Amino acid sequence: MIELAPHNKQGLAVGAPLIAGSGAVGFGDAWPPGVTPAHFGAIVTTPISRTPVRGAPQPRLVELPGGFLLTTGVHNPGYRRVLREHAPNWTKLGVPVLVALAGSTPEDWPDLAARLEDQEGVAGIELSIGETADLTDVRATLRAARRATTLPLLVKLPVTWAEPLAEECAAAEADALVIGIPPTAAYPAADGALVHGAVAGPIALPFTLRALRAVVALGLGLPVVAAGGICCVEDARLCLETGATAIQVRSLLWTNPAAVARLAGGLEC
Amino acid sequence: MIELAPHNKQGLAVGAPLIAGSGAVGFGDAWPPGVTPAHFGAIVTTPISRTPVRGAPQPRLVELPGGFLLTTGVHNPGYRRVLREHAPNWTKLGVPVLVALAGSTPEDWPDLAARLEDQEGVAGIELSIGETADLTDVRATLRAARRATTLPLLVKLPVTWAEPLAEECAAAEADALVIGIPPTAAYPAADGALVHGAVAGPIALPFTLRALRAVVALGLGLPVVAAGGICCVEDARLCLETGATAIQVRSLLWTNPAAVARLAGGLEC
Amino acid sequence: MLQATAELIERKAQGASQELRLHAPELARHLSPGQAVLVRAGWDLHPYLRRTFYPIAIAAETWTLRVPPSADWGHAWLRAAPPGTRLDCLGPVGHGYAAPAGVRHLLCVGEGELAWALLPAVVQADAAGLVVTLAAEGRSVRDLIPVKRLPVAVEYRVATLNGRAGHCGDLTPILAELFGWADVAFAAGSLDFYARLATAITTARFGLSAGFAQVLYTAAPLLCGTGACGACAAEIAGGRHRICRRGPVLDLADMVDQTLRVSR
Amino acid sequence: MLQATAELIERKAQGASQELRLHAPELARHLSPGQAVLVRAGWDLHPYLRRTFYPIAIAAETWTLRVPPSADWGHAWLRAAPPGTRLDCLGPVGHGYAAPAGVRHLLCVGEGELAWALLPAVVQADAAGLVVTLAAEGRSVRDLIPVKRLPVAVEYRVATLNGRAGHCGDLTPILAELFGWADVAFAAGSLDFYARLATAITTARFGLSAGFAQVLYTAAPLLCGTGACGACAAEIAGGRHRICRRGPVLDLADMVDQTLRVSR
Ligand SMILES: Cc1cc2nc3c(=O)[nH]c(=O)nc-3n(C[C@H](O)[C@H](O)[C@H](O)COP(=O)(O)OP(=O)(O)OC[C@H]3O[C@@H](n4cnc5c(N)ncnc54)[C@H](O)[C@@H]3O)c2cc1C
Ligand SMILES: Cc1cc2nc3c(=O)[nH]c(=O)nc-3n(C[C@H](O)[C@H](O)[C@H](O)COP(=O)(O)OP(=O)(O)OC[C@H]3O[C@@H](n4cnc5c(N)ncnc54)[C@H](O)[C@@H]3O)c2cc1C
Ligand SMILES: Cc1cc2nc3c(=O)[nH]c(=O)nc-3n(C[C@H](O)[C@H](O)[C@H](O)COP(=O)(O)O)c2cc1C
Ligand SMILES: Cc1cc2nc3c(=O)[nH]c(=O)nc-3n(C[C@H](O)[C@H](O)[C@H](O)COP(=O)(O)O)c2cc1C
Ligand code: FES
Ligand code: FES
Repeated sequence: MIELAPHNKQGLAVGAPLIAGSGAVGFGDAWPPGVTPAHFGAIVTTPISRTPVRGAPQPRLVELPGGFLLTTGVHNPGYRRVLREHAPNWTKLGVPVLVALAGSTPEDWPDLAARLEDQEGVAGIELSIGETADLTDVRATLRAARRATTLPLLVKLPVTWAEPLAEECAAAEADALVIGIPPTAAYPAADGALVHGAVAGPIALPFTLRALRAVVALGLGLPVVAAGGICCVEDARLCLETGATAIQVRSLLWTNPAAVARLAGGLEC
Repeated sequence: MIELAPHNKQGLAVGAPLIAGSGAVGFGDAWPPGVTPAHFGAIVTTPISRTPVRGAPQPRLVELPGGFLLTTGVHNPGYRRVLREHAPNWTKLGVPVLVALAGSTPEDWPDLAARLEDQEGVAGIELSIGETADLTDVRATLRAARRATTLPLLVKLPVTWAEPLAEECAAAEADALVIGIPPTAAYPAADGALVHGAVAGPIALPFTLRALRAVVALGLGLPVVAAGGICCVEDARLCLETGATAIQVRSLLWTNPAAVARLAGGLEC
Repeated sequence: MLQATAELIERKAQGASQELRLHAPELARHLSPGQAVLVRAGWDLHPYLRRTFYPIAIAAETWTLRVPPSADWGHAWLRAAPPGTRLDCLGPVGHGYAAPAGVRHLLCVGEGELAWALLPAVVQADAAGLVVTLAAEGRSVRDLIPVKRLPVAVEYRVATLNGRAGHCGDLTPILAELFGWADVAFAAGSLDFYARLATAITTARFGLSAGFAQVLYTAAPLLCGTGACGACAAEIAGGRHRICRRGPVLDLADMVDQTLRVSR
Repeated sequence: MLQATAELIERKAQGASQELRLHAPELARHLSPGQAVLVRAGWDLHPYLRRTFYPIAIAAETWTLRVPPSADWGHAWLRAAPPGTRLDCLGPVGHGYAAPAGVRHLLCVGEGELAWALLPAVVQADAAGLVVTLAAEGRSVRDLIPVKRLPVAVEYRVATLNGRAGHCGDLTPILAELFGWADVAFAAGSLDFYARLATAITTARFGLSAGFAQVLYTAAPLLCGTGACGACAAEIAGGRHRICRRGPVLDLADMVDQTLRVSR
């Protein structure tokens, strides 16, 4: 077992270093062919908000050299419906489920964290900080979220300024870091409209690696989970050798489900 | 003619919107086959520092999906030798030459800018701000550089936080902005050593576009030059339509010189 | 949904397009007319995203995709792939089309290149004994499915902008007649095309009721095909819904208000 | 340097490698032994960087490159390219090798795959009437240039780790003899190999003087080939210099202190 929340009373022990990143399997209800909960040490849900969010209009997706941009605008049915419709299933998956909270409404984190506190089937919470967030705001929000829950708290950081944020997370007693959210870009879709969002796919890995190495070098004593652009066993090994405790994959489940089983198998020892 | 420094007494009129970005043709001494000064409205030198810099050891280059990372560590022979050996050639090129100053030693900018003030063959100066620079430092450095020279001053900004920096540049009376320096990444070379640097090649364009649009939207009244990942006429047009006054190309000169002539031809009207 | 390897067993130029017949028994068995297949084009991870195809023929052990003459890198790779190439496929995505039981007259209506996606439904309905009319419009004859590709019993009505074949212009003048005759309809085209259909149906049938016209929704890109990624969300039936779950075959009545903004 | 299109006119498997003969008259005319050619592999901008090759044969209108059996995507594309493929080439890069005038005995020394890059120099020196010895080491016979690829007058000395051909082990035991005999030497191999050569030369000739041994420097990547990008900078001759400008053929005497850290 790998402990992802060593300083948390409750802890977050996972049976494998491979984690299905935020939204990779939706709310645990969208499994690609051949991919099962048994491939993962944990899964992270699509980010939820307090109220339902319609999300972004089309175009939402555009391909880039080496990857793509996708923006959903935190499209989600709101926490009430998610908990009603999906949480009953989480206890049956046989793998810890972490609930991601939408980065666009950090003011709702304490309230949502408190509501998840006693929800059966919730093993932890993943927060994510925007590339353009204000450091002072982040400090306050993280502390409020921490006070609101005893659940393991993972914080996903934008790779472009992960280092100062990582120190804030440690100070705020977050349990683990996820590195991270790739840099934001914009590219025209077929109709000419610009799609905005973080880059994804193989293109993301070099950004992940830079930030991962920098954050690991800070020696904060928190487990660091690598995310972004991991597509094969070699990519995963590189992250683990650079100091990651676990890794998240996401778009790989969408573009090549068969590669997920190979990756999971390749990380078993 | 396109005016790149409309608020500068001296001005910086260029005959074409295509600029050879920093180091694309070295110090105006490294021309790829078929590429000539006539293809460009201006050229920017490799960044120079006050004293010679040996630069980074190998590995310096690694390929990425859609591009590459290259780090030279501001390898340059120092301004004295550059001016002695190369400046006499600049007046003969028939195209304005902008001298780039190394971003790693901003404390030397005022001194270097003053020395370039009366140098024949120097049409302007390009400064560049690091991804990790401190905003307060940048403010002071830019003002000092501005006081030190009446030459047109272009400032190249990291795309990851171009907006606040652009406002600082306007306040410091810079003449034009270059958007920008792509996000920093790290990736292992063949020998396993990580190469650190800004991404380059087609992969850079979506980052350029996002920042370009955001900076143009600020309406600062300064010309904005697009740089990073421009590989063909369509890319260039996209940048011009997004509000760029001119564009810089760099790695295209290295990877496909023939495409430069096509690009220059395609932008003539 | 399956992830299956399909072997390219035959390639045929059809105008500037290429038709690729693929051997993939299990996938072919699961495919219904109108469902999508996501095909990896290229080697390894280049390009990273799959290309979406709506099969133009479905047989017992094979299915056929049509690669348009686009500049897309993935399409270029597929047009150049030699027989024997093994293609990694993900599909079928979403719900397909089947004419409801008891129906007698099926009208299929297609616009340009997308009309090809109607072929499996045409063939299947004809084989099931329905009376089928296919109506298609294109800029010129080259845009239309050749008549020899249709089952003999199928009536074929066409319109071309230059008038070289069928009506001169688009199908609008004959839509009222066609929709008056049909028990149900299945269409493939652009959103503008669907808006015209909706208006024509409302006129011909004094309203557009649910269940009458099904359409293939191709305007949103498919990425995961499972509902996880959110790439395919579009305005239908009073919300922003995932096409890979509710579509790609949708009831036209669910689209008029939000998607097409026409009244019915 | 030129940017030229080269047409692939012949491909030959040679072990697990592929040899591609390219028709490119102007480029072939400008090429000297040891110079590099940067070849675009793939379509459009994928992959973005060129692959570097040191020709293994140079003729009047053609030159030949050897693609190793690597997993590299660009190499894979080149190994699969059919005859008729037009390759975009940039070259020649840097300075090549020519034996100085008046020299009689040329020793060429190669390690593994890189020994192939010596072939044009061997052929050229033989044609010019020099007495040429080629010495090569490899793990096994498969790593060595087959003797039939050499001009008949060339003496061939080999060493293999398994002893199946020539000396068992590496060339070290016979290097003193070879370097004693040679007037000049040209080598291709790893930096470790060059360090061994430098030591052997110092022993055999009581020192390593400038002008005696030239080596092909392949340890730094080439990107622009013109001196602009700085990708190729390496420690030689008391500084960090651009290999595309000073090399890729360098004087071994310029490398011993900084690059190889051996004394002479
Ligand atoms: C490619 C892509 C990746 C995405 N990844 C994620 C993700 O990992 N998790 C997720 O929840 N959503 C994610 N989203 C959704 C995304 O977060 C929202 O669309 C986004 O937050 C909208 O805001 P923004 O991008 O303008 O700025 P953001 O930088 O995200 O922030 C929005 C606002 O919230 C403030 N803010 C952000 N974080 C904090 C904080 N910690 N404390 C105080 N204030 C804060 C910011 O200052 C800003 O005013 C992603 C979207 C895309 C397109
Ligand atoms: C891919 C790549 C792209 C590069 N692009 C450029 C370029 O466009 N221009 C260039 O000159 N060099 C460039 N370089 C060289 C690069 O700037 C130096 O290697 C780099 O500055 C070294 O420092 P750094 O990356 O650690 O941090 P940087 O962020 O560059 O800064 C180094 C130090 O200077 C401080 N600093 C930076 N800018 C300012 C400022 N305006 N005011 C006050 N303090 C400042 C920072 O806070 C930091 O302490 C590039 C290098 C690579 C690898
Ligand atoms: C469309 C899109 C939406 C994303 N949404 C989320 C999200 O909701 N929560 C989250 O933690 N990360 C989100 N990310 C970031 C991913 O988890 C991951 O960092 C990024 O996609 C690269 O990883 P991948 O290549 O495995 O997909 C999103 C990325 C994309 C492209
Ligand atoms: C190795 C390397 C060094 C760079 N050095 C400089 C530099 O010295 N000055 C500068 O203005 N930009 C520098 N950049 C940034 C480029 O000008 C440009 O933003 C980036 O390479 C992407 O553009 P391209 O695809 O046209 O090369 C550098 C980029 C790379 C990859
Ligand atoms: S394609 Fe991913 S949600 Fe529909
Ligand atoms: S290859 Fe660019 S400087 Fe040598």
